[in-house]
Parts: sequence; structure tokens; C-alpha cells
Amino acid sequence: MNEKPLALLPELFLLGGAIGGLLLGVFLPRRRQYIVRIVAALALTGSVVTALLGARNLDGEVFSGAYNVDMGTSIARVVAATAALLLLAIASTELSGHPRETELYTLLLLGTLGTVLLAGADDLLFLVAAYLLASIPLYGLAALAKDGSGTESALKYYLMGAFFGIVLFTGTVVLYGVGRSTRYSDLVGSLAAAPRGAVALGGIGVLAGLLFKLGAVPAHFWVPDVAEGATTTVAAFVTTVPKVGAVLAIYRLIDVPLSHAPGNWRLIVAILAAATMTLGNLAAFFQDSVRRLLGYSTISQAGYLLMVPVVAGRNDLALPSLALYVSAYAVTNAGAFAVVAAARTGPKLADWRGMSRRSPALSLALLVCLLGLVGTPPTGVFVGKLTVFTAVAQGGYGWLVVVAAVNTVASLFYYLRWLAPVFRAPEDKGAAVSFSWSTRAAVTVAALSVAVGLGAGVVIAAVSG
Amino acid sequence: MSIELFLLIAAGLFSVGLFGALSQQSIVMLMMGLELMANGVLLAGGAFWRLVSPGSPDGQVLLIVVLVVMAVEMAMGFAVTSAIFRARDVDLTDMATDLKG
Amino acid sequence: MTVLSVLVFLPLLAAVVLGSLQGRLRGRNATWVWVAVSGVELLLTVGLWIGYDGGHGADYQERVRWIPGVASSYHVGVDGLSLPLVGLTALLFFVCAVYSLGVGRSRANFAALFLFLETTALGLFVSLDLLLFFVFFDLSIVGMYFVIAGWGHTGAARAALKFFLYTFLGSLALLLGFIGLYVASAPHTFDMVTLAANPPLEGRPLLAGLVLLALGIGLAVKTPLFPFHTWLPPAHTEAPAAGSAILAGILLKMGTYGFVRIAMPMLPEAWSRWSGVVLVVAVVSILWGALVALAQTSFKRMVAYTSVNHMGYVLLGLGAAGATGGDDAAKAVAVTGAVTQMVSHGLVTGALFLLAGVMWERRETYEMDTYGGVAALAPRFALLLAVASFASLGLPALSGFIAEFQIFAGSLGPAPVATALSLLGILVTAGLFLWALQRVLLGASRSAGRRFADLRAFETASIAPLVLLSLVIGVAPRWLLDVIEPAARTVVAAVSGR
Amino acid sequence: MDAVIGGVLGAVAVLAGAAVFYVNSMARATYSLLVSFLAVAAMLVLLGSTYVGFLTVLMMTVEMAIMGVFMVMYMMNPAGLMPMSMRHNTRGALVISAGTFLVLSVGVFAVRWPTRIGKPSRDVTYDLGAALMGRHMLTMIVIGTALLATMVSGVMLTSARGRYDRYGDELDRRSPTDPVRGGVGR
Amino acid sequence: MTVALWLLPVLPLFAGAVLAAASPFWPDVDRVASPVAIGVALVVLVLALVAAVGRPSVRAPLLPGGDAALSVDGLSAVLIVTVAAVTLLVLLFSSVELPSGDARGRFFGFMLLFTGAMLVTVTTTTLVVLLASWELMGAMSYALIGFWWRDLERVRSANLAFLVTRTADLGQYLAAGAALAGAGSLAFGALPQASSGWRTVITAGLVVSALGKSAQLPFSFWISRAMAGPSPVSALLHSATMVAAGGYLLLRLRPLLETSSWSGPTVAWAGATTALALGAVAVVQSDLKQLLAASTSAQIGFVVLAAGVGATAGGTAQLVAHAAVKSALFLTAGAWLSSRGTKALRSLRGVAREDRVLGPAAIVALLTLAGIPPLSLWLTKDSVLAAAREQSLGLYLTGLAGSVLAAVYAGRALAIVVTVRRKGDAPDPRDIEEEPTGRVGSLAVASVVALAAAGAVLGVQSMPVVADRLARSIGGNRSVPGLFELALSALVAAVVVLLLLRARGALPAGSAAWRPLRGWLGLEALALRGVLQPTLALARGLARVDDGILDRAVDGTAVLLRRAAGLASAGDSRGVDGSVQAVALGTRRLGALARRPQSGQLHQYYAQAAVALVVLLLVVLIGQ
Repeated sequence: MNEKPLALLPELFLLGGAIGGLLLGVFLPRRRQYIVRIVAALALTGSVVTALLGARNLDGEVFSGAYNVDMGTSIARVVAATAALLLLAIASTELSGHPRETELYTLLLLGTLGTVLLAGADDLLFLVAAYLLASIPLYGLAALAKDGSGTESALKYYLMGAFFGIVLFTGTVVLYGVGRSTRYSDLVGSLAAAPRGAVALGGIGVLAGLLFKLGAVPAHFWVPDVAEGATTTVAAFVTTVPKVGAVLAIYRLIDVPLSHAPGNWRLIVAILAAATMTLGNLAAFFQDSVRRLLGYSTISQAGYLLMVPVVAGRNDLALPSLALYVSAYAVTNAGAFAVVAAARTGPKLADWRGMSRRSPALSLALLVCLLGLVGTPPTGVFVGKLTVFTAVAQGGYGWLVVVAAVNTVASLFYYLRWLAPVFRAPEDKGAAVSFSWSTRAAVTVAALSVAVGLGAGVVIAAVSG
Repeated sequence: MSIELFLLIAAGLFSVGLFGALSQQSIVMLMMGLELMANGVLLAGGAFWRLVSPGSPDGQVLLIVVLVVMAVEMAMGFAVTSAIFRARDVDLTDMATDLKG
Repeated sequence: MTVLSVLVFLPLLAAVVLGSLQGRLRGRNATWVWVAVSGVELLLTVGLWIGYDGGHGADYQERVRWIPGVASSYHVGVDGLSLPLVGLTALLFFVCAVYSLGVGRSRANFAALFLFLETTALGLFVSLDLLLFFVFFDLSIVGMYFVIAGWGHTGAARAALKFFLYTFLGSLALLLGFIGLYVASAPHTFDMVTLAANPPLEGRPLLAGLVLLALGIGLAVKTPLFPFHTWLPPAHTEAPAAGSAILAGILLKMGTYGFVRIAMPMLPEAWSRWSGVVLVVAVVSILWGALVALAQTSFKRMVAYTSVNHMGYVLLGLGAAGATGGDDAAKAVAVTGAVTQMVSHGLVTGALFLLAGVMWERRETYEMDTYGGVAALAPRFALLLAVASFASLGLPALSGFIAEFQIFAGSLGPAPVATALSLLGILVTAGLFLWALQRVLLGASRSAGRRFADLRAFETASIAPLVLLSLVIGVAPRWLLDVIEPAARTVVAAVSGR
Repeated sequence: MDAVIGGVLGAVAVLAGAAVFYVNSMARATYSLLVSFLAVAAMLVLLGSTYVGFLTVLMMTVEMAIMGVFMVMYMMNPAGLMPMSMRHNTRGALVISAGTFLVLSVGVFAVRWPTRIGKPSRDVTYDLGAALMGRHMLTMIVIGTALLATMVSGVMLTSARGRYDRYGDELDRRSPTDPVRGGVGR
Repeated sequence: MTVALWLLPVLPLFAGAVLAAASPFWPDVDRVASPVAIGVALVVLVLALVAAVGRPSVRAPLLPGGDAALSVDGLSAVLIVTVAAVTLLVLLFSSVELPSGDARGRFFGFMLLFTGAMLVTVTTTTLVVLLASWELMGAMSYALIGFWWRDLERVRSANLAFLVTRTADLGQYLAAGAALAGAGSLAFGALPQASSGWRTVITAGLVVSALGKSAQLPFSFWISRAMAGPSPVSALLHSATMVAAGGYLLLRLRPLLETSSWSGPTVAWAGATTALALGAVAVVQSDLKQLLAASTSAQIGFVVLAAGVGATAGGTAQLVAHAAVKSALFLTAGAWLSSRGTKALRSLRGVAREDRVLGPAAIVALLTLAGIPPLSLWLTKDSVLAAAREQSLGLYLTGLAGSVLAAVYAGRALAIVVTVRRKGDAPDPRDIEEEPTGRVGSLAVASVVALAAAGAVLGVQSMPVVADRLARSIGGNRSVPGLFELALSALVAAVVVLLLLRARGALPAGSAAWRPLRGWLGLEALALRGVLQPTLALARGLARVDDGILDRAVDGTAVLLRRAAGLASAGDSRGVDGSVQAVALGTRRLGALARRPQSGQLHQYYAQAAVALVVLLLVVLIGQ
């Protein structure tokens, strides 16, 4: 028994923040719930800091091999918590003073915790538990506003989640059945000799559950609906944070238990990646709703993320590239949603016409974020994409890189469909968007997305050790 | 006791549940379908424990986890259903199709 | 921080300042800032040229770690291939700034955008790292998109989108090629100097061919070469004058520069092996560009198509350098000619597009048939247009001749058939420019009573230097060729494996 | 003998499961589901996992009761007084689920399942407890946290009126104002 | 001395460029242009004399293998003096005869630029500089032919002249490339050493470019259109310099021609044929300038013939003598055009009788052109023919026939301008092109006289004593015509001229047969119909392909689809751009398709997910 509670300090910060915030919030007047936000921010900061400190000296497997504090987990800890921190900025403008603001922060922290645990899961049972923790709070969050579209999105999100949860159980049970254990370290050996059909069913089941968290094909259906229906903060959260844990969990799944198992799992993931990015892009093409467009865009981004597990463990660049991409993606996507939150404009693309006159700063931030999502240098996503492409090409999946490159070009089209009206002359002189705190936050996040690119060397060096 | 028998029954339960999940309009009925699927999984888990690796309690833990998770998910399902019913008087999935495209 | 970094990032700094000050600048102050900064850039470039040490390898090198994980660094430097283009960039941006002084109202964003573009262009030409190169390559597309979309004519949005999508596709292909180079190199690196010194993929023809294909498509779109050129005419037709001048004068060079800087030294075997294809593309671009230009009725579209033709000459020289026959001395002449052609085309086409801008300013149309007899109304305009046209058609004593003569003379040995066919290009070009001059300038003034004001001071001051420099290169090219030739010889030596 | 009992129980479980979607009243459907669960619980007991089997019985009985309450509360058709079909895409669902069954059952017989290794310990339930408290403690902690999350979000979603509705934005009311008097805190 | 050689071309080039470019910025340049230009021409003449005596060579680096090298040898010495002198006289003439309203800065600027280019051409020793000056001459001829640019017909003539000569110039580009490939150098001296395959290309390319510049067959027609320029332009370009450059180049490249067996005869035959055919064309012209233009081609034909048979000295003598004579005649034609308002032969009846000084000068020049002894062309032509006879009788007879035709056209012109005007011979009003001034400036007359006199006496070059020295200086073999040949040609020329004088210049009827001759053998029409129009048609076709369906995309998808279907069946290309558009259309469809699963119906999400999972499962099972 190697229980090292201090090894889980970042997770404890999140849990503590959630519980503490909840308890505190119960006694706070509605307008002063920002105190909970501060608590949450402190918890997240503490989590990031301790995670960064912990990354210097990784503890490895803790709690009888259920949880693995390795580089992958550290990435998830830092990125998920940082992204959540950025999203607090959106929340602060959108939902300040909301009657359920305290619950929002509590659930945000719990969801983040679930994501981090998902990434570190080294045991199928633990994975199931983490899946639960990473999902449940988000269902609640989606319906936070309790309006028609919010609850509808929550319903769909929940029902999809429940379905894929059962698929995940199925996979877990079958893998347990043929592998005689739920621990990854045991499964590496036992699955290698296990019957092919059973491993196929089990592997697909577990993978499917994680694909749901990632928002990838064929479990992507909830993404656009939630992106449109939920509040901006929540939409940003569910399309950003869970992906971090999910992709790292898939990475680990391919890298460890399925590495020697029968079946060409890397190819399966490659196909899924290609399908996901292509479908996301195509569906986004002629989308008129800004939020749905962003939703589909996150699907396509999930496809790019999914490229890395294809070469999990195959070369030295795989994990660093994933770290870079996932952090850049998280920041950039959060930035795009932050702009949407700050702009306070209609839901359609056409409503953005003339935004460059109304708020040049916001338009610039949007430009940086959207072009960043495309992968235009020197933003972080560019470097991320580049390193991902390189790692995947090095791993012998050149065709996947070509597909991804073509998709990247295609994606440009719909991002430009959004940008074009922004920089067009307005039909009528809409009210100028004041250079408010939320604008400042959006601009900061956009700048951060460029900073990730410029400071990519630091990230890679840190991850490579 | 052959494992194939139990697994076949589990597969049957799973498939019946899947049918329900796919075909039921009512959210609650749909959730019953999901429960049936989980029921099959539960049975398969029990069979695997006993007939493959009874030596370790992992299988038992697995069953507990499945059971608990199932319950939690159902609880959450009721909550979500309540919320949407309150918000827009919806109890059928076909009535919640505003978000699409 | 060496002089190169200052050179590259000074315009960016100015752009940021201008962007943040927008609205607070009265009159033409923003444009004056632009003129001042680009003037400083020009002086810096002159200093750079004077201090240039034409030895082996790149001068003024600077290297800072950027992404050590993929062996990529902020590595810049200039050599004989890039220095002429750096000079061209500085001059052309300065000239565009001066030209814009004549455009009245303050345009802080416009100036900021051009300064941003100047950073990308200079940065690209001095990059000695593939990733850095790509960063600037892509950003140039973004900047130009906004120039076209923001300040273009009526169909600008559509043309800009087409430009963006098309060239972005190209840039992605380029990125794939870069990744291919990285993956194939041992140890993995994105550093151009290392890659050129130790070319990867030697002895692996299939992979090398694929990587070259990716690079080739990426660069061909940007250059543009047949059949990837269709974004060019609408982009030019809709872009504002200064935008067209920069697009044709500088941005197109990024493609051809990529060939000579990246594709040839880093994939010498593949370049040799596939030089036949390169030559075919070159010849088709030359003839296609010239013939389609001949059929145009719009002056600006015509000039745009001649760019396809002229870039075809560049590729002809580079392709010939990869052909099997011929000796290295002749090939070096061809490559020197190709680089000279880049500079020459920048000067001449820049001037032609600015003159097209003058036409638009006066009458809001590029249709040549609506003009006629302008020479009587605007002699200064006529003089500059005529000289620029003759420079473009390769008249001796102007830069185009020096460039094209070297390309043809050097290429004939290695690639006789392609060169002979390409020669027809200069004939068609001559015909189309004479015809254009006839339709625009000559004849009795068809538009009786319609005015065509002659060039104003700012316009003359911006266009005349380009034409004059073309004349200087045409008459006394040694100062330029002395810089280019050693680098050209290095490239040829790499490609021919000697 | 065990095989026969198992087969019978299995048939009961599947048939009762099928009946869930066959009967035309929600109440009957709920009972059918319960029967199916009970049959499976019995099979679990048969398989030797007595504790889990009984746990299933307890949980499912309660859950079905809750489901009944739930239907009374919201669904307005508690006892199937108005028989109605609430299905869609029946044929597609049938094809997919039949196909799934086909694939799974072929798999069941095609796969060479691993042979049994080891024997159940004397006190399975004790071992289970030890595992929960030992090796799987972290998992259980996480599930506990998930329960917390479920409570928070469940309460948030189901409660029509939150604390600020009842006690005012400053939470300074002595007593909550509810439309129906006599709620919590009175 | 070397400074003089540098200055020789640089001075006129620089001055010309300044003068030509100044007027848009400084309109007053027109007033000072002619004095400046004449001053420059004078200095150039002095420099040319200095250089001719000193024979300097200079060199500066330009391109690898092709320095900017100038050198004066015997041949160049003769030519630079000729060029400088003719230029000076033509400029003197122009300074008084050019209408005062014309843009003098531009005119004199271009003339000086042209002279500079010609001086480079005759002194350079490398192909790159030769090509540069060669093309510059072409461009200047464009500028000067189109000098009156308000008249679009003249502009078209200028275009044609430039394009035709540039077509021939492509040969020189090829030659330069071949020289670099085959000899590794662009210097003239290295050309004969080139490997044999490349040497063939070099020779052929240079020969083609020379034939084009010299308006030899089949390029002759451009010189007809070149008459659209002012007469002084024709006097300089189309007699003494530009057309002479082709002949000069062939003379200069004699060592190269000698390295192959085919090139000499080819060149000789091209010259002889041109002398014959264009002589015939000249005979039937009704316009004095057209007659002179055709005769220029024919007379240069003798120079080309000389180069082909190796009679370098004879060819040079012919070149120089013809330059003087023809300049005089073109200037005369120009003087008559301004004083009489016409250049149509039928309206010029008896004009030589009316001008007391100009008339006799013109008569002497025409007699020289006819080959009447003892005037120069009689001697020079016969010395060329003598060399031809040594090689081939056919060549000799063709040349002889050409010289008979020379007598015919010169005699015809002479007969018209000297015979008395009878009733009905009044100038036809339709021929009057401009308002007659009625007078010719004395400076202009003086320059004509000087040129005519020089032309008449330059035959001394072919006198045995002089010719020997010339041959030693220039190189090449020297053939002295026999007495019989000289007498024969003199007799034939004299008889022909006398007969024509009797017939008052009238030609026998048969104009139908002469129509092709009048139309310059239909070469222009052939070029337009056979080359220009197909090229334009091709260009338009390609442009349509290039635009593809771009313009029509806005018309909507229906048109798009119809077109696509039509194009697919016709097998026609819908253009490069069209395919890009088609990709866009395809993705639009795919985009719609990709959104269809997102129906908003949860059970459909479930169904799709379930099916996808089963498929994935099967993929894992089936996949290796």
C-alpha cells in the first residue's frame, strides 16, 4: 500500500475548494457570492502550483496502482485547472450574482477534479469512478440557467452520458473478464494473450466512454447542442476541460493496457480521429449559429487531439506534443468563448457584422483565437498542431497528417465566415461595446494563446523532462 | 454452470435494454432501458468473477461500483428530467428537439 | 539582438503603436509614421548591404532557442539569396508608404497592417529555420487578407476569401513538407543551415519525392504557378494599389524564394530527379501566363497574369539547375538570373501596380479600352508606364533583361527544349505590353473632355525610384550580381552533388 | 441443477425485461423491470456473490419505488389508466438491438473464455470489504465525491426555489417565504 | 583612348535618355533638344574618328562568361565613323525639317539613344552586350516609327516592326544560351570553338537574328510598315544603321560561318534571293518611301550575300556606300514630303528639276543606286558579285538579276523625278498628305548633298588600291571584279536607265501580276493570319478556360450543374478555376450531409452511436 496523500495535493485542492466554496456559499448574500469565486480561484491556483511543483518529482503509481501521478497526469492537472481558472473569468462577467453561482463554482471544481482523475486513472474501476465524477457535475451545469434550451441540452447531455456510461461498464466488465484484473499494469500482460473478440468488445466499450468525454465521433452528438443551449461559461467548460482528461486517458489506454492486445488499436484511433475532425469541420461549414459553430469546431479539435494517442508511447515527441496542443487548445477555445461572452451580441453570425467598429479590441481577440484554432502561427495551436503532426508523421501515420492538414484548410472556411462580417462595415451603427472587464479578460486570454506558442519551448522542455 | 449461459442471458438483457433505449419516447421508460442494459452488465460481471477469476475480490468490487454508478446516474436522470419538466413541461425526448442542425 | 532582429521587428512595434493610437492621429500623421519607419528600415537595409560580408554561409546570424524540443530556434541571417530580397522588401514598402501619402485621409489601420506585413516579409527572408519561415509565411497571408478585404474594391470580400483559402491550403502543404524534412533528418531538426548541409532523404527517392511534392505545391500556390494561379487575378483586381504592389512584389517572391532556399538545397536529389516536371510546370506557366495576359482587357488583370509568366521564368532557371546536362557554371548563371528576376519583377511589377492604382484613382476602372490617348493628358504617367512596361517585357538596360537573359542563357544548355519554348514567352509579353500601351496611352484622346490628371508629387516620388532602380540594375548589375552569384553557385553545387 | 436454475432465472430476467417495453402501462413496466432485476439478483446469489445479490434487491426495490413516486409526481399517467404507445422508430430499434444481440451472442460462443483460476475465499463479503477499504479505497473516495456532486447538482436542478428565493438575496429573512407554507425551515 | 571608346556609346545614350525623359518634367526641353543633340553628334563623330585611328579595346565585368567588352577593329572603325557621320547629317536635316510642333526632346533623345545602341552593336565583342544593344535598337525603332503616336495606324506599324524584329531576336537569345553551354563563354572569339551541336544552334540563331534586323526574307515586310515614321528616322534607321546591323553582324561573324559548310551558302542565298525579290517589289511601288524601303532590303541583300561568300571587304564597302546613298534619298523624300506635301511617285513628276541643289543631289544618288559607273554602288556591288561567282554561278546570276532590278527601280524613280511635267501630271490631290511648305531649309539641303556626294564617291573603297588596304584591315578574301563584268553591269544599268527615261518611268501593263509584289509578297498578311490571329485566338481561349466558371458561379448552382454536365459530355475543359469551384460546391453538399445526423432527436443519436459502435467493433475484429 503506497498511499501518499500528499501526492494528491492538487486534487485535494480542488476537492477542498469545492466543499469549502459550497459551505461558504450557503451563507453568502447573492451579490457577494464572488467570494466563492475567489475561493475557487485560489483552489485552482493552488492546484496548478502544486501540480507544477509535483511535476518535478513524479510519484508514479499511488493507492495500489489505481492512480498514476506521471507526466500525463501532471499535464491534465495543470491544463485543466488553468483552463478552469480562465473560465472563471468568463463566469465572472456572465453569471455574477446568479442565484446558483456558488453551485456553479462547486460543480466546476468537481468537474475539473473528475477530469484530472480521468487522466490519471490506472485502473478500470477508477476510470469508471472518475468518469462519473467528470460527468455528473456537467449535467447539472448544463441546466444551470434552468431555461428551455439549457435543460434540453442537459437532458441530451445526460442521456448520451448515461448511455456511454453503460457502454463503458460493459467494456470494463469484459476486459476484467478476460484480463482477470482491472489494473492497467496487470492488463498489459493478460490482454496480450486474451481472446481477440472479447478484447475488441471491451476495448471499444472503454474507448467509447472516453470518446464521449472527448466529444468525438461517434459520441459527439451532445457537443453542438450543449454549446448552443447552455450558458456560455458552461458551454466553454464542457467543450474544453473534459477533453483534457479524456484525451490523456485514451493516450494511457492505448499506451498501456491495449499496447500489446490483439487488434490494431492505433489504427482504430486514427480512423476515429480522421472521422471526428472531418465530421466536425463539415458540419461547421454552413453553420449560422455562433455557438453551434464553436461546438462543431471543438469536435474537429477533438479529432486533432485524438491524433496523438495513435502514436502514444511511440516516440519522444508524442506526449510533449499532446501537452502543447491540449494547453493551447484549452486557452484558445476558452478565449473564443470569452469573446462571445463579452460581445453580448445575437446568436447568429450575421449579428457580428461591424463588430470591428464596435469593439476593435474584441475583434482582434476573436481574430487571434479563431486563427489560432485554425493553427495559424505564431499562436499556441500552431505549434501544438505542428508538433502533433510531426509526432504522428514520425509514428508512421503520414496519411492521418495529410487528412488533418486538409481538414485544417477546410476549417479555415467557417472561421472566416465568422470573421468576415466582423471586419465588414456595419449596416447600422450598433452601440459600441464598452471596453469592460470582460473584454479585457478576452483579450488577455487571446494574448495568452499567442504566448503559449511563443513559449512552446518551455512547455516541451518541461514535459520532456 | 457454463459461462456462456450467463453471458448469453446478459447479452439478451443488454439487447432488450438497448431496444428500449432506442424505441421509448418517454424519458423515464428510456431510462428503464438503460437500467436493463446495466442489469445485463451486472450479470456478466458476476459471471466473470465466479467463473473466471474468483480468487480476487476485484470482481465483487466491480459489481458494487456498477451498482452504485447505476444508482447515481439514475438519480441524476431524475433530477434532469425534473428540471426540463419544470422548465418546459417536457417528458418525452421527441419534445426536446429545439437544438439541432 | 542583432541588426536583423531590429530590422524585422521594428515595423511590428510601429504597427502595434499605430494600432493602439488609432483614432488619435490627425490627418496623414499615421501615414507619415509609416513613411518614417519604413524609411528607417530602408536605411538599415542599406547599412546591412554595405556591411555584408559575402563569404560563405549567412551573415549577421543570430540564434536563440525557441522550441528546443523539436530542434527549432529563432535563427536568422542573410546571404546572397536573401539579401537582395530584403533590400527589395524595404524599398517596396517604403515606396508604398510614400504612395499612400497621396491617398489623403488618415488610415492608421492600413499603415499598421502594412508595417505588420513588412515584418512578415523581412522575417521570412531572413529566416534560417523552417518553422520560423512558416510562421512568417502564414502571417503574411493573414495580413494580406485584411488588406484586400478591408481596402479592396467591390468584389474584395470574395476575392480575399479565395486568396486566403487557396494560399492557406498551400501553406499547409508546405507545413507537411517541413514536417517530412524534420522527420527524415537525423538528428531531427528544423534548422535550415543544418538541413542544407546534410540533406535528409538522400537515397530514398519515393519519400523525397513526396516531400518535394508537398513543398512544391505549397510554394507553387504562393508563387503562383500553373495550375495554382487562379487566386491571383481576382486578388489583384480587387486589392488596393499598394496591396497589389506588395502582393506581387514581395509575397509572390516568398514562393520562389522557398524553392531556392528550401526545396533545392534540402532535397537536391529529388530536385534533380523531378526537374523535368519542374521544367514542364515552368514552361506551362510561362506560356499560359503570357497568353492569358494577352487576352485580358483589364490592365490590372493583365499585369497579374504576367506575374505568372515572370515567375515561370524563375522556375525555369531553378529547374534547369536541377537538370542532368549542362555544366555548373551555366547553371549558376541560370540561378543567378532567377534570383535577379525576383528582384526585377518586384521592382517592375510594383511600379506597374502602383500605376494601375493611379488609373483607378482617376477613373475607377482598369478596362484598357476606356482609356486611350492618356499620353497627351499625363506625360509623366505615360513615361513611367512605358518604361515599366518595357522593363517588364525584358528590354535591355532595364533589370528584366539582365534577369531573363541570364535565365535563358544559363538554362539552354541543361534544358534546351524547355528554354526554347519559354523564349516564346518574351515575344508574347512584348506583344501584350505594346498592345496595352497602345490602348491606354496612345492614339487620339478618345475621352474628349475627360480628364486624367498627371502624376502628383507623391505618386511620382513613389513610382520613379522603382523604375530608376530597375534601370540601374539593367545598366550596371554587378553590385547585385556580386552578392547573388556565390550563393547561386552554392545552390547549384548542392543540387548537382558536386 | 444450478445450470437449470440459472437458465430458468435467466429466462425470467430476459422475458421480464422484454415485458417492460411490451406492457402499455408505466406501472406494469416498472414492476416488470423489478422482476428482471430480482431474477438477476437471484442469479448473482447463485453465483456466490450473496452480498451484491442482496444489495441489488434492496437497491432496486427502493429505486423502483422512487420511480413510482416520480411518475406520480410528473408523468400524470401513473397506473397506465390511458394505455398508449410511446415508441418511435420501433423497427430501427428492433433491427439494431437484434443485430447487437446477434453480434454479442456469436461472440459469447465464438470466444474461448479463459478458464477459471483460483477459488472463492471462504468469506467473500469480508474480502470485498477489505478490498473496498484497501486497494480500492481511492476509487470509493471518488465515487463518494461523485455522490456529493450528484447531491449538489440534483438539488440544484430539482429545487424549484433556491435559498435566495426563500430567504431573500441577503439571506436575511427570518423565515422563508414559500408559496406553500410548511416547507423546510418552518 | 579607352575613355573615348567608353564615351563613344555612353555619351549619346546618356544624352538621349535625358532628352527623351525630360519633357514630361521640363517642357522647355524641346527648344534645346536639337542643338544639344547635334552637339553630341559632333562630339561622337570626333570620338569615332579618334577611336577609328586608335583602335582601343575596353572591358568591364558584366556577367560570368560575358563581359561588357568593346573593341574597335578595322570593320568597326569603318562603321563607327559611318554611323557617326550619317547621324550627324540626319540630325542636322531634322533640326530644320522636323515640324516645330513636334516633341523634339523625345525625337532627338530617341535618335541619340538609337545611335548609341548602334555604336555598341558595332563595337562589342560579346553576345550579351550585342543582344542588349540589338534589342535596344529594336525598341528605339518602335519609339521612332510610332513617333506620331496620336495616329494609331502608325502605332500599329511600330508594334509590328518591333514584334517582327524581336521574333528574329529570339535567335540571338538561343545563340547566347548555346554559346554559354557549348563554349562556356559569350565572347565572339570563343564561338567557333564551341562543340559542334551547340555551334549549329549559335550559327542558326545569329543568322536568323541578322536576317530579321536586316529585313531580309522572310522578315522583309516590317520595313514597309516602318515607313510610318518620320523620314529622318528612315534615313538613319532603315538605311544606314539598324538594317545595316544585320549585315554587319554576318560580316563580323564570318569566322563562325566558316566553321560549317551549310551556313555560308545559306546566308548567301538568303541575301541573293532578297536582292532579287525585294528588288522586284521595289520596282512596282507607287510610293517613293516604299520604293526606297524595298530597295534597302534588296541592297542589304548584297551585303548579306557578301558575308555568305566571305567577301567581307566588298560587303563592308557596299554597306557604307549604300548607307550614304540611301540616307540621302530618304532625306530627299522627306524634304519633298514637307515641301510638296506628298511622297507618291506619280505626284512627284519633275520635282528634281525644280529644286536647284536638292534636285541634282537626288539625281546623283539615284544614279548611284542604279549602279551607273563610275558611281560607288556599281563598283561595290560588282566586287561582291565577283566573289559570288567564285562560289556558284547560280548565286552570281541571281545577284546579277538583282542588280538589274536595282537599275530598274532606281531608273524608274529617276525618270519620274527628272522628266518634264506634262498636262495631266499635276499632283493628285489624294496624294497630298500634309500641307506643303514649298521650301526646304538650306541646312537640310546641305546634309543631303553631303550624303549624296559621299555615296557617290565611296566607291573608291572598291578601287584596287584602297580595297587591298581595306581587306587587310578588315579581313576576309578580296575578289576584284573582272573588266568584262564591270563593263557588262555598267552597260546593262545604263541601258535600263535610258529605256526608262524614254518611257518616262512608266512600267509595262500587267498590274495584276504585280499585285503580290506591290503587297510585299503578302508576307505581312501571312504573318498576321498565320501567327498573330491564331495566337490571339489561343489567348482568348485560354483566358476563358482560366476564368472557368468563376463568373458564372454567381448565376447559381443550376447553371453550374448544367455546364458541368455539358462540359463532361463535350470533353471540354471547364478550367482550372472551375475545379476549385466544384470542390467548394462538393464541400457545401458534404457540409449539409454532415449536419443531417444532428437531428435534435435523441433516439436518433442513440441509434447512430449504437450502429457506429457495432461497426467499430467489427472493424477491430476484421482488421488485422
